[in-house]
Amino acid sequence: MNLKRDVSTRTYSGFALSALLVLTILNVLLQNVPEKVERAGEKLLTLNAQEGVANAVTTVVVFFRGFDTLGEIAVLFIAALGIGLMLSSYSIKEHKEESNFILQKASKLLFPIIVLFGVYVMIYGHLSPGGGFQGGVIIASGVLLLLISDQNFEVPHSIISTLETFAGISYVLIGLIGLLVIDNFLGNFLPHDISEMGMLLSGGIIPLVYIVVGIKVGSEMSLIVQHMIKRSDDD
Amino acid sequence: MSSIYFIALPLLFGFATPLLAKLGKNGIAYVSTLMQAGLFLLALSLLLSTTWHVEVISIAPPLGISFVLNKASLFFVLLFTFMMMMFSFYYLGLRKTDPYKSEGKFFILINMLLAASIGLVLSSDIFNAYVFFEIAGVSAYILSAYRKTPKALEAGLKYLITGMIASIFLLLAITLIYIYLGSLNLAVLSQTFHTLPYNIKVLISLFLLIGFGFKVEIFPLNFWVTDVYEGSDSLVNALFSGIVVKSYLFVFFHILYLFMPHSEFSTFLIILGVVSMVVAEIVALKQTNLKRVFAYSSLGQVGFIFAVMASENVYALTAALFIVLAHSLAKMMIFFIITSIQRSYNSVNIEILKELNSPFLRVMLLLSMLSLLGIPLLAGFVGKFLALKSFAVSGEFIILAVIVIASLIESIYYFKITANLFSKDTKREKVLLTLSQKVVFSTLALLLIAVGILPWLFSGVINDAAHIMMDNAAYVQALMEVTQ
Amino acid sequence: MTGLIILATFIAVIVVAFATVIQKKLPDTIILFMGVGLGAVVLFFVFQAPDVALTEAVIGAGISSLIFLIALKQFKEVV
Amino acid sequence: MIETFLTYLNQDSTITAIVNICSMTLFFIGLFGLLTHRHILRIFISISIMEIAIFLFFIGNTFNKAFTAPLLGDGHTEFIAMNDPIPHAMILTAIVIGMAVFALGVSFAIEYYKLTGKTDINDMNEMGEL
Repeated sequence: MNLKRDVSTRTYSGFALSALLVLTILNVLLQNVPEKVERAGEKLLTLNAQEGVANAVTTVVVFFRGFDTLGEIAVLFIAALGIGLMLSSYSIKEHKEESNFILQKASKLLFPIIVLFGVYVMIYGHLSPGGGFQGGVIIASGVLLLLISDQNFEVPHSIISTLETFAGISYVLIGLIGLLVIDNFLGNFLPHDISEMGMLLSGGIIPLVYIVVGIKVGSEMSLIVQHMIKRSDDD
Repeated sequence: MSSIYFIALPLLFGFATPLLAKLGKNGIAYVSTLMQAGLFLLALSLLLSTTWHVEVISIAPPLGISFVLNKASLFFVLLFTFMMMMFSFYYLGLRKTDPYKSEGKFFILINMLLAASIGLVLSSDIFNAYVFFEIAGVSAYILSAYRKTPKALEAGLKYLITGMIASIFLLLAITLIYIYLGSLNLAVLSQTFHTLPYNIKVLISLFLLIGFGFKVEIFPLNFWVTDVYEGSDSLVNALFSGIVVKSYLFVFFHILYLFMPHSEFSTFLIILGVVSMVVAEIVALKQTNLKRVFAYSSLGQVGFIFAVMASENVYALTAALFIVLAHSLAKMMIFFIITSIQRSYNSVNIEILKELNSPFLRVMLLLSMLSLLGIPLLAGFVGKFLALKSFAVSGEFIILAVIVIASLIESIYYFKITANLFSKDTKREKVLLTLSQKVVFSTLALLLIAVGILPWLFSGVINDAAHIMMDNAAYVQALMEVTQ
Repeated sequence: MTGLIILATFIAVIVVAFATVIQKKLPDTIILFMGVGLGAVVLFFVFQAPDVALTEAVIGAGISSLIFLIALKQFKEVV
Repeated sequence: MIETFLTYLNQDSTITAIVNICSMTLFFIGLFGLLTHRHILRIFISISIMEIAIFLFFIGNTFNKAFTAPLLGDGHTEFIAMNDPIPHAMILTAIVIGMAVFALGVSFAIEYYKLTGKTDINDMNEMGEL
């Protein structure tokens, strides 16, 4: 009884508190419509053509705000490490029951197609929507499919983590090479001609960095998914 | 000379750790320590030459991200690299059976934490600061939960949930800033922020206060701090209290000074800081767990620093930087001492000090507590004296009185600890200390004494830092002058 | 037309989100949360942000819901 | 009648108002869930909804319906009359970071549940009082 009253008090007070905060915010926002300001993004759009990349978001993510992306994959890297630390200490039991034969074969058939699509999204990141993050996560979802359909499947841990390490190192090294060559960390030191815009080999380091990001994200997400699934099959 | 190395090298080290782990169990620890020592020496060498250095990433400001190294941020970079170096030296002396020993993962986390703390201090782009905020946050959550005991996991969960809420409000503030001002660069924002309508200004400052308030451990938002300190290992607490909080404090006040110089909110912030100091000191009286006692003492000190920094004048800021220095040194030492005691006696209760069999540690603990209290001839005195003087000069006697009363309360529980420390109970076996740990303790103690006796040795650097931190025009000029 | 699409999708997202928050059964909550993510994907497309939409589709609505579902298997007393 | 309603909805100021009101309602729902629920997974889901609300708020507020996506192709050969790419890049970063932190939080919660059997954050009191 007491507990029930507690719950309803919390509901009402939570409702009132959050409504108060949000109504205040809304009131302020609706009263002050933003004036037309010249945004930094508009200036970046005019500068974008110099890099020879058709997708402006990719240029901003990988080049103009490249350090954000470096920090972002650092967050993902640390989180993957933490998840591995949390969920890896349990022994993985042998599984008695095999999953359906058709399911196994079909998912094995589907896996290369998913990986192909992921790689496409990754490599065409500077030409069309998509890029390293999306492509990497798509590849990881293919791995997830294999893990769900076949209990005995395991991601080759050492290969994947070596791949991840090399991707991480090469991202920072690309930045440092830029610092040495044109005195600008993460600067675009490879040729990036405007005339080549729209071609697969355009944009200098930008597609290169996005592929590195894709490899890193894909391997990290695969490891995260593997830890989660294996851990949950545990008992 | 480039300031990017302070961030890029720890990041590179973190990414490369799985490869470096093949060097053997201790190899990675030595490499990491060497790198941190190298960064510290680099920072020391920059002390002689650098005035302003803007490192451009990809594209010149105000459009792109850039890192600003001046006397103010250099002071913090020096502090962080030095603290991290001390931490690594202490770590090298841990026994082989220690749960943190021979773990490559631990080095990834502490180096990422170092990179993120330095990045927060150097970055001149508010969204980039958010990314570093998250890196520091995530590595701190994992460090909290590292031992996977129920207590540690609970600390990690509490830290993570509050950190998530903080980052949501910070993100909301950043989106509002971009919608209304169209830029993310701190220099541009400092010129345009005052043109905002008053309501929007209040809203953005409120969200920034909530976002950073969780992290700088200010009064209504610091309910989680002591649980996190108790749950996580005292080795890790040394990092939290010595490095992480300091970088958040710097960023918060850096943004405050740039956006709203001499704002109408400063009285409010001073009161907030003083209240959180008083509350923390009063609650600390009841505690019997050493980690909790010093967590509350940390809250009190941070509240004090917050109040002093919020009064926005150069003298107060000089005082605040002295307190930051003294507090980092003393707190790191105290948490190392607690770690040593805990590793030997497997307890962190206040009673265990009665049986502490190590004259060296007893003297060190006493020294650092006296410094925290602000006894003359020790580091804590300089900052406290200057801070009280600056409050007296500006005529805020109520705040001055409250701070003095809070310090008196603080002295009560330090006295309680000291009484335990020098009781004549039967002692246990000796606490084992390796050479490198003794070197760390002696270095920290020497610095505490040196800052106390010879404050003029440090006051040059700190004065410059305080002047430059308040100098908005120079910051804007330095960022605007840069061209690709 | 854009305005109508935005309004309609937003209302749908809000309804699903509200259902997510008040739903008693945890598995249903997670499925509904997936629905919120999908609504957000549509809105990002309308807002001319294909990159964000793709990211939200694979990460926000895809992987993170799956992570929640996998985690749910761990909690035996499903509320 | 319907025509006038549609043109009214299509005005830029109306769209901004819709975005503001609706995304803040979504934010309110998330905040309400955060303050009301005590199950750890529900708290994560509520925080997720708050995040999505902020993403929609930001993208919706910086969006101009007369402009195209910041992307060349289909006849666009110059970077003019395009939507601002910076918010897109920022939200991309924020989505990935948010997902990483959630996955980490969920793994903490799983481990904590395995050790103590608790999922309610009100019961999380391994530590001392006050």
